[in-house]
Amino acid sequence: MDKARLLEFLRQMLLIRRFEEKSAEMYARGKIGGFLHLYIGQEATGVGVIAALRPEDHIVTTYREHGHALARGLEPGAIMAELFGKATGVSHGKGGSMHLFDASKNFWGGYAIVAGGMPIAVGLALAAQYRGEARIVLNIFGDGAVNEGEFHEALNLASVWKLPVLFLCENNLYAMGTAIARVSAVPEVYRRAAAYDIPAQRVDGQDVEAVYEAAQAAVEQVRSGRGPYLLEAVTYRFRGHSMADAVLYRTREEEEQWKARDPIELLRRRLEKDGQLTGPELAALQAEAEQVVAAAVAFAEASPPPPPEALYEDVYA
Amino acid sequence: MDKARLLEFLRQMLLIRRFEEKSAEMYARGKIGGFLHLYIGQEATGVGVIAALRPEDHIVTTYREHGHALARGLEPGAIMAELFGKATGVSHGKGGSMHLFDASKNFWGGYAIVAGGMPIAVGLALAAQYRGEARIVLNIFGDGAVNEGEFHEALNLASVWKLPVLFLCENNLYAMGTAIARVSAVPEVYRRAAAYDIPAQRVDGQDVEAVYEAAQAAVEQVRSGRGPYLLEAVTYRFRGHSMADAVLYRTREEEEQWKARDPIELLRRRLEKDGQLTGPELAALQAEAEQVVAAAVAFAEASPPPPPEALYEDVYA
Amino acid sequence: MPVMTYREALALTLREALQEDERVFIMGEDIGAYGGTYAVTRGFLAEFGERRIRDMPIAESIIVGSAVGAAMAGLRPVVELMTINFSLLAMDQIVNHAAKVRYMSGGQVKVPLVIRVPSGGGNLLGAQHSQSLEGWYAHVPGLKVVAPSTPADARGLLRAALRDDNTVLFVENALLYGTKGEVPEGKYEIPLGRADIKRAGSQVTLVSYSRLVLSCLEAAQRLAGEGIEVEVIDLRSLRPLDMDTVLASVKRTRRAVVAEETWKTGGFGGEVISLIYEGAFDHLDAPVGWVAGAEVPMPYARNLEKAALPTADDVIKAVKKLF
Amino acid sequence: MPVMTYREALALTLREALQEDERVFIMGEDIGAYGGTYAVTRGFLAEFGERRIRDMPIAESIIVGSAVGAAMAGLRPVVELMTINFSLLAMDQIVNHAAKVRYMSGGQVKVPLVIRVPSGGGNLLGAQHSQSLEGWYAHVPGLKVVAPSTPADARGLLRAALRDDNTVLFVENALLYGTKGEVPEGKYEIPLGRADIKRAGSQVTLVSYSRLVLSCLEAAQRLAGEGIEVEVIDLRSLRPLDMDTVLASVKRTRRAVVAEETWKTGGFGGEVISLIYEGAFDHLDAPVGWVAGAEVPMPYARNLEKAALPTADDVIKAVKKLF
Ligand SMILES: Cc1ncc(C[n+]2csc(CCOP(=O)(O)OP(=O)(O)O)c2C)c(N)n1
Ligand SMILES: Cc1ncc(C[n+]2csc(CCOP(=O)(O)OP(=O)(O)O)c2C)c(N)n1
Ligand SMILES: [Mg+2]
Ligand SMILES: [Mg+2]
Repeated sequence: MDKARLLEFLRQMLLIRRFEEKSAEMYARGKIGGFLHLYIGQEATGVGVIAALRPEDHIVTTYREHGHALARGLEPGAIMAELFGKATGVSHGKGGSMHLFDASKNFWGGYAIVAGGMPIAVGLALAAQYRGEARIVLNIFGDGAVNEGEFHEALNLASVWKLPVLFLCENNLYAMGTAIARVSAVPEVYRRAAAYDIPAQRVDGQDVEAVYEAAQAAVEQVRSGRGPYLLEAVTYRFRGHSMADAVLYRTREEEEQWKARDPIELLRRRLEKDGQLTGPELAALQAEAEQVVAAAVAFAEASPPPPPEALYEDVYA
Repeated sequence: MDKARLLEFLRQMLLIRRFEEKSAEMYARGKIGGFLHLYIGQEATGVGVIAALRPEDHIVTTYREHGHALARGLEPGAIMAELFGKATGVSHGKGGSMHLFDASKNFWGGYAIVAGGMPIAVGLALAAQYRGEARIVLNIFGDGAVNEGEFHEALNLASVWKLPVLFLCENNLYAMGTAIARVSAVPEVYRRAAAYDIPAQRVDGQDVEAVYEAAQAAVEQVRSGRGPYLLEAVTYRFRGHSMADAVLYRTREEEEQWKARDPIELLRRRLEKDGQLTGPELAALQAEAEQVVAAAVAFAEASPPPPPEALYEDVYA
Repeated sequence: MPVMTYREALALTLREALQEDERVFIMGEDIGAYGGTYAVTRGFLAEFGERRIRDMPIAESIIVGSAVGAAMAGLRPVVELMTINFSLLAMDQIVNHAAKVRYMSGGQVKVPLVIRVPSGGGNLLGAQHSQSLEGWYAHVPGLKVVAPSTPADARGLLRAALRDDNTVLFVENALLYGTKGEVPEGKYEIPLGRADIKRAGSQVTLVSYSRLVLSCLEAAQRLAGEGIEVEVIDLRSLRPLDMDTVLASVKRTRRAVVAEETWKTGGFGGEVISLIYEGAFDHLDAPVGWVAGAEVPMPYARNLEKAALPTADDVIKAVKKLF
Repeated sequence: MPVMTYREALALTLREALQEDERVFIMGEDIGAYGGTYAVTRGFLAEFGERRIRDMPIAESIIVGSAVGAAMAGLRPVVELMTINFSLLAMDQIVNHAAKVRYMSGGQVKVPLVIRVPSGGGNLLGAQHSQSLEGWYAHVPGLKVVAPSTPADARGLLRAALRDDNTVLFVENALLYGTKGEVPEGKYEIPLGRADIKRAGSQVTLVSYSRLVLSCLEAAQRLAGEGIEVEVIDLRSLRPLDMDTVLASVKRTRRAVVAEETWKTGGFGGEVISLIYEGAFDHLDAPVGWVAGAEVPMPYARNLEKAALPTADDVIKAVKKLF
């Protein structure tokens, strides 16, 4: 893979990582409220898949979506402002961390009902097909979503109508404290696809190159009109489910094993080994991430809260 | 298979057929109201599977359940009285055709929400397992149920917990006017089971012997504690979905082809060919069915409607 | 004015929308090959083809949810749910999604979606098929809920719903499909959120919606014979709710009865009654009468179902109690 | 009397039920290994094992539906739904099944099932996680709905719910878990369907339930400083509903305010208000006051969420309007 692309992946992953670390800090300082679900550890998945899309392709995702929003190119300042509940936030402060929207970037939300975004993604794909548009829909969800009825209904319909949906399951092995094997008859999510005659593949979600390549193949299939595809990226969230999680349900050993496969470290080492990344280059990328995030926080801090009259606005069109 | 058993199958199927024909007649005469879903054409399925159960096994089924109720041994008079909405009905006139219950026979209903009985069946199985009972649950549903979220959730949980449920899909190729292939990504229902690591099989639902044998094997598996099983019986309803159905959605040719595989005729011919059924024997069985159904109607006719005070009874325990 | 059935009025309006606007399409169980459970869309599949008339799997959540997504993308889907009882399987998509995406996106998204849904009892269909749950949806900011009682209103309100940029639950009591009435010619449209005085009267205001309006009209007719002049107001729309019309009437008549088909406790009737008191407390000469269904799951037996459903007799009784 | 949190009162009562009755077991998402979203069942898995403490897949319909089946078979399941917002995904099983099987089987079946469900807003969780939908369930014959506001009531009502032979929706406002109060010793039980006078007063009756009772008590305290003596009634149970206690109070005080957290239109408050008028029309000196949440999906921003939720200030304002 060419160096420029890999460096771009690294840049995005570093930005996401820094953004999330800073979010945690802002949460601890009471700047961010509600739930906050960090993407740390899973960066390669979102970055690799979203890179395989075109800007006109739609994205529908979950409450763990800061990374997806950044990878799609939403303004970091506007995202942070949303987390702060400010009027300048991507959703004007009304959505919060779990409901990032940017219609201008075809980023159709952040949903907080597990699997609840799936029917909506199918509907966006239906619209694309109905109009004969070439765009596809990326629908991201977790391993916890696969046992919901809405998962089943969404995959079936997408397959029956050969809708252009790339279903991306970010299987981070846990839904809150519930290990997938304890509640899923078939813990390999990609194996579920056969029940709908949907092609599927499992990929190492820590390896951004592998993710990107798998996503490219999947996107091609979906864009060709042959119907949906299910991509399962096996990954791990390094932090708790949300800031409230005491993480009682998994061992420190397991965590350490996964942290040894930090997607950013994996890519850095690979680039360094190939001589494609120098110390100064890395430092520059890190500094850039630091600066972008600092600017985002400053923007969020300086922004006003929504005006009182916003309370009653946009209930109806 | 021994003659006595086959004759018993024939007896039951003739009874069901006659019961259903009479129900249609009673509906036309305004004695029965609401929806009425006949089982004509599908008799071999219910009869063959229910014969493989023990009396202590539970049954949970749908609104198309007169045949199941008769095969389970509910009183024909009390069933007909239920259809008439009489106080002597199995559900005391409060359920009607779609909600036959007889707890004393472990017949847990008749549900009119497509797939709605499935979670309940899983719960009955959970109770059996929880208590260490040997009984299993037969859960009957149609091909229309398999795309509902509740189907998915039920199969997954039953498999995860290895619950003793025999899922029986009566695939009569249509859900109302919708051919299964038009709305199901995988029209072979049994193929859906792999997504839950549930063993499955498809059987000719017109051949009562084949159904019985498949059911026996399935029941054995389920009773052994190895978890659920999905049996798909491919069959056909000879009439409309309900009495209101104009049957615009399938061809007369298709209907004729299937009627040529009338399960009662198939069994009769097979028995006659083997010399196991004489003309007088058949006539006797037919007369018995006629008489039982006539008695059921007479009983229903003579029974009183529920008393007015029943309206407010049994809302709460 | 041409006379047509409620069903025909709906079909006419849907057909017109399909012809006028390429973004309109219909999704539902058995709306195509079967011809529609209540035959509203009979013939549509042949006329408009599979792209516009979409037979769906029995899977209410994806039916509504995919329509929400399509609406977000700028199409104007119409969903037919087979009955309101099954809408409970789609409630997450209706309440947690359709009603909320606009607000939680800060106004970036619209969901122009019409969900048609037959409701009500009286067909001997038992507990799982006879509910009138429309009042629940009227609780939800972000949704609109209409429930016309006549063919003309069905036409006028459906046309408005189809042109509205929000999610509208369009409630059709199943016993109304065969009822007939005059329907104005042309592209007749009634703004959502306007109650209608279906009969003028001076002594009592009867407030209702959907099928029970017909019972109220029957009651009014019979009461007129006894010298009691009753005004019958059809809310038509539960959300937005037009209390102005109701309150103006009650202030004139000084007496009111509210009638609906669902269970009394927690129904929409209590809401309307409270709003009448809130807006006309000093104008009332008697407590507001309240007519609703018996608080039981619907029984199948004919005599019991009859006893469970409110009738013109119940309305008359409630009116007479006010004098 | 020992002092404990609402959470501890619930945990104590559940633990006791698990110990006393082998038929009792708990099903829910993350109740075991994770320790419970709101930590009510922390430690239960270690104490009672996987047979009794069942971590479930995220699949609300099967969680409730399988509990219904197990209850029909004679067990006494307790379900924890993570929040009432997700109960919409189980609505078919709650409303079309749990509430109906007894009736439609002609009384052959019982469904002794407790569904515990956190509700309410105020935690900056946005539109999909902040609803107070308990009033909906109170509409349904066949269900019981309780919503205690104090640790003592939580204990007493949960114990009664666990021993009831019907499906009880047990509503726990999420902001209450950490609140403390005295809880009677012993196996304290409160019959379902009895309202409680949380503070006696002679001039106005405040009626509420769940967390808003605390706002009413605060309001009463502050109003007492201004010489207005307020009686605060905690409904505790929405179905069955104890209007006797409310009406007796209103007949004494001749003034009432009803307060709840959900949206005003179609909430349960309108129901209670209508019943007050129905039962005490001639005893009222002023229209009943009405306090409820803003009619919007819950916004995330702190200032907007605060403005959307009713407070003691709103209650005070409503009370003062009556004089
Ligand atoms: C329908 C529904 N049920 C329960 C929840 C509570 N909940 C929020 S996130 C979550 C776990 C989801 O896990 P997964 O899908 O694996 O995503 P991850 O958090 O691991 O990214 C749960 C149970 C919810 N939001 N929606
Ligand atoms: C949830 C739900 N959606 C829709 C319906 C309406 N309906 C009743 S029966 C039926 C068809 C079911 O077909 P299938 O499961 O194949 O059973 P069959 O009637 O063929 O025996 C439909 C759509 C319903 N009862 N419940
Ligand atoms: Mg996960
Ligand atoms: Mg079928």
